[in-house]
Amino acid sequence: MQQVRADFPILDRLVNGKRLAYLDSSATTQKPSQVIDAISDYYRVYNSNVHRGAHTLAAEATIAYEDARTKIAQFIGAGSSNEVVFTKGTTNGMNLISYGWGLNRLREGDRILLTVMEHHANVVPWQIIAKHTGAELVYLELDEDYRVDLSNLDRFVDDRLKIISVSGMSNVTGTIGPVPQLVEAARSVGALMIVDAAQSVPHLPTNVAEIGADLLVFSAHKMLGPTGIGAMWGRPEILEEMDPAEGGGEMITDVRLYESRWAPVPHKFEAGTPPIAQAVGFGAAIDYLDKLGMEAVRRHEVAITRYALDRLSEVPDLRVVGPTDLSARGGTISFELGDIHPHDVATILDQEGVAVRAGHHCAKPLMRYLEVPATARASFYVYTTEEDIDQLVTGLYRARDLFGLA
Amino acid sequence: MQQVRADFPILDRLVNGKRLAYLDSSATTQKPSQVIDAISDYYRVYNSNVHRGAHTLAAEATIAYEDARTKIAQFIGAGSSNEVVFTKGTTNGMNLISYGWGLNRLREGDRILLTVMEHHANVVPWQIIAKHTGAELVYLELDEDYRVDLSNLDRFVDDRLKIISVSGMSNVTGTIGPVPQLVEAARSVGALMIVDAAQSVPHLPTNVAEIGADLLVFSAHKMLGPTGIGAMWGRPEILEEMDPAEGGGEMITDVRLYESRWAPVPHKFEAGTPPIAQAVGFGAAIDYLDKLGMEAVRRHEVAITRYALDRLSEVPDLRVVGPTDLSARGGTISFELGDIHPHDVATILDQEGVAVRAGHHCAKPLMRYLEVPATARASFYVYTTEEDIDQLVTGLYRARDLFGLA
Amino acid sequence: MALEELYREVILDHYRHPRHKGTLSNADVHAEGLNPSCGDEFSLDLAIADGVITDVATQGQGCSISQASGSMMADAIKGKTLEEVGELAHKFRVMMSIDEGENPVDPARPGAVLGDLEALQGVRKFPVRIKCADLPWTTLADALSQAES
Amino acid sequence: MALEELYREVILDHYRHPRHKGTLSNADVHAEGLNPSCGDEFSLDLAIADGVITDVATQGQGCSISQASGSMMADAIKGKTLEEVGELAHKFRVMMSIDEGENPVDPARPGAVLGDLEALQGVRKFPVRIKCADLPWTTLADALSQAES
Ligand SMILES: Cc1ncc(COP(=O)(O)O)c(C=O)c1O
Ligand SMILES: Cc1ncc(COP(=O)(O)O)c(C=O)c1O
Repeated sequence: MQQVRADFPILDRLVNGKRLAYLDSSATTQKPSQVIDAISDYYRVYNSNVHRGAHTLAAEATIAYEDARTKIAQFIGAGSSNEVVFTKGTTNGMNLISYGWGLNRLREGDRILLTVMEHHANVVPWQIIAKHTGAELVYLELDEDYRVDLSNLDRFVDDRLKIISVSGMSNVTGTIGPVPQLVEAARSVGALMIVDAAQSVPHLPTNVAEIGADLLVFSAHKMLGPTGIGAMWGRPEILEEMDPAEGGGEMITDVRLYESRWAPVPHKFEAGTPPIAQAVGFGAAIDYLDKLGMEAVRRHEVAITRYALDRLSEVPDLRVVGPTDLSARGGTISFELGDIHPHDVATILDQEGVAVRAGHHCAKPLMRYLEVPATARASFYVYTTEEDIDQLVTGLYRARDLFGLA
Repeated sequence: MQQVRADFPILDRLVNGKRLAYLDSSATTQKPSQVIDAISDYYRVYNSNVHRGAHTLAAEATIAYEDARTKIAQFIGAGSSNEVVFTKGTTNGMNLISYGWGLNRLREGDRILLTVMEHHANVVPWQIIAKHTGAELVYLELDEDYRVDLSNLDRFVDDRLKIISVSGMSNVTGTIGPVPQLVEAARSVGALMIVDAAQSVPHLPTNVAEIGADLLVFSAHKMLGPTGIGAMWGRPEILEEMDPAEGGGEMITDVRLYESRWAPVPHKFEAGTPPIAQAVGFGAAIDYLDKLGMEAVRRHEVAITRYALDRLSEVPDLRVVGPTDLSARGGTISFELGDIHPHDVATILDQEGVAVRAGHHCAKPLMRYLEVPATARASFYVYTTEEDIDQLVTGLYRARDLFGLA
Repeated sequence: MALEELYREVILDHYRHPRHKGTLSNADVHAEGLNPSCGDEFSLDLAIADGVITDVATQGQGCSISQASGSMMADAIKGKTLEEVGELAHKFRVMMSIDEGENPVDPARPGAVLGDLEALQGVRKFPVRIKCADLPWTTLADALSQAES
Repeated sequence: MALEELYREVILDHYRHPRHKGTLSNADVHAEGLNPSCGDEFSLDLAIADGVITDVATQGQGCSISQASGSMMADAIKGKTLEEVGELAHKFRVMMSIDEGENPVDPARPGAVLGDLEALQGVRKFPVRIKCADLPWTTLADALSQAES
């Protein structure tokens, strides 16, 4: 994958006078020229609103917008592009589900099963809907190797269980979520099965037909695409049944003064002018990943994660907060370095050109569960090289020096 | 404004072998290079997630994102950038309000006052919330010159009235909404006053302090900015009181397993990774409009609208569906041409390089009220010239010929 | 020029003077079609006896292409057996589609295969308008599937 | 080099050995501060008698800058009158801000104006970290406004 770096203009940049080692891909990934140019071309050549196509530009924009939907559908193995709804991102997708499915269906005492490793995007929407409906949240915990502990699962699998929602991959520990087991559990009691795929679709080959979940949400910006757009995939029957959360233009077939009729799926979920340029950019990102091949992406990440875990294990006082087993994790490594606070680690690394994130990573329940106030996190993608990791390790030794760790 | 055209790359394009006369700015506007380049630069140079700023790129992206907020605040005369919330667009903004204000506050029998000229974005969200809460919708009608008829207003102004929401400018007739009168009515009974400013902020100088409304929503893509982003302005007390519609990361100060605390305004309304590149592009669009000056923009549009109305009045069998008084309208002209269906008009114009829209313009209640199935619509912006209008008129004569109108 | 091919006189004639306009009091099936993206509407009443469409009435609102297509369709199906109508619909679909098989229309004998409907061939050069021409036919398909059940 | 100026030994010392750590059983005011963007926390107990801060206790969790700033602040305000504390806070604010007036610190006499707190000047080169140094001081301002009312 060495050669892909040339496609990413930002990687040529110096930061604080140093080569940029961008290790913050779980927060957002960098974009190849192919994506940046697709967006500019859209605005320069055929920008128009979609689906009201009375003129040539509108027809071109609509085709490009719908082509992007088709690319995404194929990328995740969906049966039809109608199963793909454009959203603002994973968070928006999860809220579309919590409102669109939960608000009218959940009742007092119903249960929503999550895990303690969930991102706030897969916690807070359920708290809001629980408050509106009287449903309650229940959580699975982790085992010693930071995997979801399923030994208590049975306790929650009964007719009160209406929704299971789990991360395909943790953005803190890198843990791959136990999706197959939870799909089975959901099936056994007819609960809705949702995957927060913000970190899994970008990093793991994904086939929704094989997964067997009901709904899956992810963000373009975490997979080489632009900010401002994401996708929600749903099984056709589920999308059919689900209420639209938002109302407005484009999502209706008829509006009368006091009532309206919704448009067919997927349009009923896409109220208002959609993120058109962003869909075009998302499509270009999918093309790019398709060309690399998701199997190759995963292989690259396993290799780079292995290298990183090896090199980090050399650093005294460094503790990795996440699974050691490469098959159970992705390329997101949270760690602590002695008594140096993660923010100080990040500041020092930044001076060395190394971009890592420090904090709670939008996973405060997990931080409390693990009893760490914060972690530093290095996260990888297709452009990450061993040189980036070496630069990270050099920076960590510099941090040790500055803080006088022997 | 002749010289601005050079800034818009798409205007050099040929459509069906003809010079492009883009007269669909109410649907979405074209973008100057300054905006397109600001977005590319963001991705090429400092793309990063915001507000979790442990490294240089994150700090740069956060500053640019918040700078855009400040520019927007100043552009509309807001007291502070904290009064500006980034949304996905007008539709999303209206839904944030209908859920965030309406869902927990409206009661059976409460009333929401709209007008028959509203866009679906200002109708359907209220229908949804009315269904959830038992509130009811009431409508103001239009007078013979297509202005909102206020003679019945008193009938609705009582203690059942909880919300008034009106378009600052119709996207069909071009009618400027009676915002000052409705603000007064809302004040008199303590109702919430909302302006759908999707068409007014782009075209009319706007000062929220003078308007006196509570909330105002608009879209970047209708004012030279990118798709995928908009803004909601709110009076500080209102934003403080309003519930966040969406839950997720970035909108909290703390998340525990069963409850969370919201972040201060405006962040509590911005769940998840925001449209960062789009905010940067939105800021560049504001810069561009600021340089032109909104007074000059309005003057240009009045002049071009006067010219267009004059030239259209020459075309036999052409009927304008909108106010004739230039001070009561903006540069959006809906019309019918004899018995030629608007879609046929649009197709014929498209062959002549003229991009107009045809249909219900996401305003079906208005179409029913006016008893027209659809209209053709030409809409203008800073780059519109008399040459565009002449090309439109030539195309309309061609349509007459093809349909054998004598 | 493409526009002249699109707006052929026969199309404008059907648009302005739609045949079989109205409703049937003795309709066996009724179907309604809507093109949400442009708002065009078309409704269809059929009287069917012994597998033959004995009467047709249509109503609609929309562009010249959708309304002319409906009027021509009504003309073409009246008095035909359901089987013949199925064939007709198939030929029409093939004629209108850009990549689905060979155009059944014989240029040497204009009108011989699909009658007035052949005038709609010009729509093929305007891909976004094909759905206009299709609207009456998708409504017909809906009506026929009701008739079957 | 900037990093050495940021992580001065005295800062690391306060970070690792925070002064006045704990809570006061006889606190007159209590305030808590949180930096939502990074999660740093700081809480402050003050005992105040006759306009003098007679005792201070702090607790916190966060980076070296925020915690050292809190420890140094606790040292600096204990035993001072509220007026003196106000002046101190003002000087600290001016020292940390990039554009608000002249730095009160006298380079010729290190420590003479703000004591250990002067070590935090290095933070000015790291704008995103200034809010870390500020956290204890915004918490203090909150506590003092409670004390007034
Ligand atoms: C008056 C009015 N309101 C609301 C909208 C909806 O805006 P958006 O599609 O950007 O959400 C539009 C434009 O489509 C409009 O013209
Ligand atoms: C696991 C997980 N879920 C959800 C999200 C939220 O995604 P977004 O911020 O794009 O809405 C993220 C990323 O921030 C994530 O890593």
